[in-house]
Amino acid sequence: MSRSKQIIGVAAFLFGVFVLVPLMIKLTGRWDFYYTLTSVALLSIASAGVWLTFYIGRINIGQGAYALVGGYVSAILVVKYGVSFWLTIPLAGLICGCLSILIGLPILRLKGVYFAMVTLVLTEVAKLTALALPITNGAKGISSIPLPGAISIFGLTIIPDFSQLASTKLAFYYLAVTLMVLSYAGLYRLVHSRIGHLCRSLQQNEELASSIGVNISYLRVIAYSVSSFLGGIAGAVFAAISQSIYPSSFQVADSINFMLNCFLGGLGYVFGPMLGTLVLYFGWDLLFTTGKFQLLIYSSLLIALMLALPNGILSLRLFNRKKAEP
Amino acid sequence: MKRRNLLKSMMLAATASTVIGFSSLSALAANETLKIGFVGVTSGPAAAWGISNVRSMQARAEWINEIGGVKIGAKTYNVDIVTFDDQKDPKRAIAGMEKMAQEGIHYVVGPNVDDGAAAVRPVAEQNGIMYFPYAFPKSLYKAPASNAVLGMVANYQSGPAIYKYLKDTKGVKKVAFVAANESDPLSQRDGGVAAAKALGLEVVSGNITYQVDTTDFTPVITPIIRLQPDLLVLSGVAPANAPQLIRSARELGYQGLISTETAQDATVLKEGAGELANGFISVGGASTPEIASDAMKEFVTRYTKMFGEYNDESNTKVYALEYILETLKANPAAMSDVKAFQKTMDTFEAPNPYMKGDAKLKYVGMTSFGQKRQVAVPLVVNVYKDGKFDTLFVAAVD
Amino acid sequence: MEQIIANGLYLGSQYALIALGLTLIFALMNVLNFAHGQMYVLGGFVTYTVYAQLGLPFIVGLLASATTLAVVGALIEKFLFRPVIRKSHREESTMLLAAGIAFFLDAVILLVFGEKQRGVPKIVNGVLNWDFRIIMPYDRILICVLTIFFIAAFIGYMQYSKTGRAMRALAQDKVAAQLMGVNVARYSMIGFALGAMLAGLVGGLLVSITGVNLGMGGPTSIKAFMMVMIGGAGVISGAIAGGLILGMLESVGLSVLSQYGDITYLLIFVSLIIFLAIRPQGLMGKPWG
Amino acid sequence: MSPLLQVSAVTKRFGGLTAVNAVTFDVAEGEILSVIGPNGAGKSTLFKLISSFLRTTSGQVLFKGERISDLAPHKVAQKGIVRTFQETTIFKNMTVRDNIIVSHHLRSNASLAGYFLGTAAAKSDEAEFGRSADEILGFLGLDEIGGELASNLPQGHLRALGIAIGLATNPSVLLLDEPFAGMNHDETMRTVDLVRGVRQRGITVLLVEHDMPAVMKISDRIVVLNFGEKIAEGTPQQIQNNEKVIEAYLGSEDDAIGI
Repeated sequence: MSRSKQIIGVAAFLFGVFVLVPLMIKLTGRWDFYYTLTSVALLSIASAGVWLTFYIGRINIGQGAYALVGGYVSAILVVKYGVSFWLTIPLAGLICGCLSILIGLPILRLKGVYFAMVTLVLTEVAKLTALALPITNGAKGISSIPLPGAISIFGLTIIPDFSQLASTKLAFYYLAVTLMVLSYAGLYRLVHSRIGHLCRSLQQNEELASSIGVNISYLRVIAYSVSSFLGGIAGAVFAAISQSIYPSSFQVADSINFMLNCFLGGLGYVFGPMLGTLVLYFGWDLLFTTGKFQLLIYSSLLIALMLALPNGILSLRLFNRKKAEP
Repeated sequence: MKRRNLLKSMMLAATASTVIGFSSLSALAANETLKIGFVGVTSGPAAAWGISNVRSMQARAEWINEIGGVKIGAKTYNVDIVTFDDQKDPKRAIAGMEKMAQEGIHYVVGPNVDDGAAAVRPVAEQNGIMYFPYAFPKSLYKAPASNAVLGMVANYQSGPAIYKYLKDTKGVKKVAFVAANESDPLSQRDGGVAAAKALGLEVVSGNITYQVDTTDFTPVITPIIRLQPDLLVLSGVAPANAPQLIRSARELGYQGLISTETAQDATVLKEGAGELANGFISVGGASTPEIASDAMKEFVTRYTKMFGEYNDESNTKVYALEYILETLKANPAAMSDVKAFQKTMDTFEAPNPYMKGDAKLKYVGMTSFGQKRQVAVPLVVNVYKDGKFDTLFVAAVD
Repeated sequence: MEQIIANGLYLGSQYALIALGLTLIFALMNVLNFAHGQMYVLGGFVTYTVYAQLGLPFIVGLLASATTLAVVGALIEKFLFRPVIRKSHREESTMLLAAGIAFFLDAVILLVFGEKQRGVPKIVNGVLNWDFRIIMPYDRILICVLTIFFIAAFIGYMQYSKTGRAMRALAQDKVAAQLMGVNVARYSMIGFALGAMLAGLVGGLLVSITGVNLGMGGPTSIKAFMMVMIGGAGVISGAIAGGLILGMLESVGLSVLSQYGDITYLLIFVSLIIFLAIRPQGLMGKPWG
Repeated sequence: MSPLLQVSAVTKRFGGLTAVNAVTFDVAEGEILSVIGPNGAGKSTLFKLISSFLRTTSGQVLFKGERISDLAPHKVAQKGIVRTFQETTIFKNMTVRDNIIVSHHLRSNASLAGYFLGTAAAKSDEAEFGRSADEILGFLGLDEIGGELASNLPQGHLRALGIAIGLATNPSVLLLDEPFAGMNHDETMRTVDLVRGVRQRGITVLLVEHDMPAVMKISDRIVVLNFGEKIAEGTPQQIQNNEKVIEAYLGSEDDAIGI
């Protein structure tokens, strides 16, 4: 793919999410899509993290834990310590990243289903910890979190105070989409740099990788902490949107969904988790008119999709030409 | 950029499907349609909670439509229930509320749990939606929160009433609590412990918990039984767990009383615990044979006919819809203006069709929340006996 | 103390039987069957329908559960897992399929059997009370005995029948088994059916004690995963050991830690993570990957 | 001058079984040394002990006088002792060229962050690795198939790719794990030339092998193991005439010395 084509693609995508989508929503009057797309953007950030752990050959069903921690970190900092929400986004990510180093060092030695199961248990541990700790306010959760405030530099307001906005929908949409674009740009860069190459060497054969001098445990921990960082920031923004966080805000079902997003989009494609999230989340939303048959139809479609495209939606020829294996 | 195309086509599809859905419904009747929303859980482990809501709303709506609709102001409306399954996920609940706003709905029943109810608050307040959650956190109903109306009796209201009754009539002195290790039950347990202490009861155990997926409650119950409480409170117990807990306690030889502040299902108790459940005290479905009016009886008949099986909880859950419609009748301006609705709430009073005598529908909650943000449903305390509930006493909130 | 051990044994035996089915499927096909819990629930509802609704004997209910699930399992393997495994690049992809099947079964169970908790009449009445040292209802004892019998029968089948031996060979080394002339497709299907059947059987057994409801599926799967991990994935003895250990852990943990209330399970989970970090292949498993 | 690599009384026990028992020998810089022995003699275990893929029970391996046993495998590789695997161990879903490029890891100057940001050091690294990979492809005669997916290669090429991966790390000592296994005569001869070529690049070669004729042809010195113990050491001539060796090989059923 030529460089100019790539640039056009990226520009078109940015134009699409930043201009076209809001325009379409204005034209069609489907205001509810803002939240749906905001969710998709945030969930796809967390899924991108899971995808990265897939990329080093680990099945991660524990992203919900980090999203929950991220949400709590942001909520606690904002509510109890009066820290600006904007600062809590990177802080939530960083704290999750550091936490994941501590947790990752021992558990990343596990492979296959063992790693998957430990991470699954991790989600449960996060929930139970949130229920037990005083700082998280236990079962009562943290609610009535104030909306993000304004940011201004030299008196110039860059980001307005959210509580002054008539509707926060658009603001949160832009926030989520911006974070998504940044995350995926970072992920794309990572995967297409030599680091991605090294990650793939881990995915394919850890023994061989270590024989050529790759510090596999270091690289694994790095990848895992980047993954958890992404989970943390997604959680932080969700806490701000719902202005509340509970131990059950992210649960095992979320962790599993993050993983499914990656499978559905395609494990071999950087943008797989984004597409996977869009289809899975939007799919459920669109089916809401089918009432009590919603879950039946949803799961049947999921199975059918899996039968037709077991390697993810992006493995379709149509997409393949554009995004060959990175 | 395939993704954008996909997005576009999906949006188109979505718009199309809603348009189709809308037109097919409005084609049915000459009346205008009044849409009332439901956002709650109708699939997965907690499906029972939301399904009893949805079914009572649907049964009532069909009944209303059958007799020609509901007259609000100058117009007559058919009631259409729009449901959204949030899968007990607060993030989805927000999406559901957004959907309701999109459909132009201003009155929504649900969500069923604390985290969902808290999460939808910003959306509801921004979009002018009054919602009727079945969640107990007081912050939802106290100012500055304005748009939530508690759809039932909270445990911190029923608990003290039950404990006081048992203290006075059965001489209960020592109480033990057991709760599932989840937000809602734990909060309810904490409320219960506080209420029991306030009444001067001795709380012998207040921190034993279990996982909701427990299949054997014997180890959970054993340490509590050793403390020999007079009353064992199953805080916020799910209908699925109640019979097993009762069975374990009784089989271990526990002789004291067992109670809960949540509604239970007689059939479930009968199937799960049989005669061991006799004497189990729970908060009932806002109706008893003594107080049920003919309307309530007809509602039960229609519900049973429509869905094959009745759920006692639906006695309570039919009220939210009734309150919405009656308040709208009282002030037609509230159809699209929740501020008007809120104003009407302070003075609203209408006859309660589901109770014999001259009971009233009115909003309550001043004591608990400092503003009227709760529907007044009769607080019926039941005791289970051989497959059905007998009324222990009936009380009112506020 | 006796009570704690008796409880642990009762819990452990039922857990072990659940874990056996899961581990069998894993060993044969490297599939982590997310739908195992849903199969268990389906088994429970079938027994409920046959025994409580139709009024037939309990044992007929059990048989019905076992056959229904065996058929469901075989169909799922043949028409869903097999084509996906054949076509996908990474074998983990089956997780999405398994999760989809779990959702699907959830939806079907909700539509067919409803959302309510269901229970059946007690199969035996009365409670064994040994001097207040062990209190155990007779129906639990019966179920425990039945469970242990089924475990023994399963082990016997795997050890001594031709099919069982073929499946063990397949689990040990797929390529070698293939070379020895084991029909992989056929035995994968039998194995999946057998695993599903075990899930259905436990569901049927336990409906007489705990009842059944639609929500039990997911958590049961997760518990079964934990047992399998403790014992070692894909190893029959490991599944039994894992089940018994988790049963004991719950029984002992809940008794010893009861005064700490909310953190009992937190401790169980954290110690599980630490245990696996130290012993990645579980108690009896072979290192994976 | 002290030897490059010293294996000193290295012992490995698995439970009650002693797989390698107090084996001692030296490897001089620039030589080709082979470790041979009948099946189950402990060759593979010794190989893993030297590359530190297994921990020793006792004894140690020294590289330039420095202890390397029990270090993490990647640390041993960093010091310049790099092992190859038998044919199936490659990065299957990468192209042949990418396999080699990624194996230049030890030659990196830039940090991970540098690679992410695309610093000058990272760019020059990547350019350098590309050049070097092409050179290695040429050296092994793999130019034609640089773009092939590694999983599609035939066996013979896989073996060469394994060596290429080893070469990319720029090792002082290359440990080859049965490089001639399963090859016919022609292929073996080609590989013998290849290994000599590796030595000519200034790399010391230690190989573990079954195939006697090839070993006799290629080795400067040979170490013979039997039942985990060293039974002989010397030049190919000395080994060929060593009675213990002949006995050991005659005693085992499937291997015969010579042709």
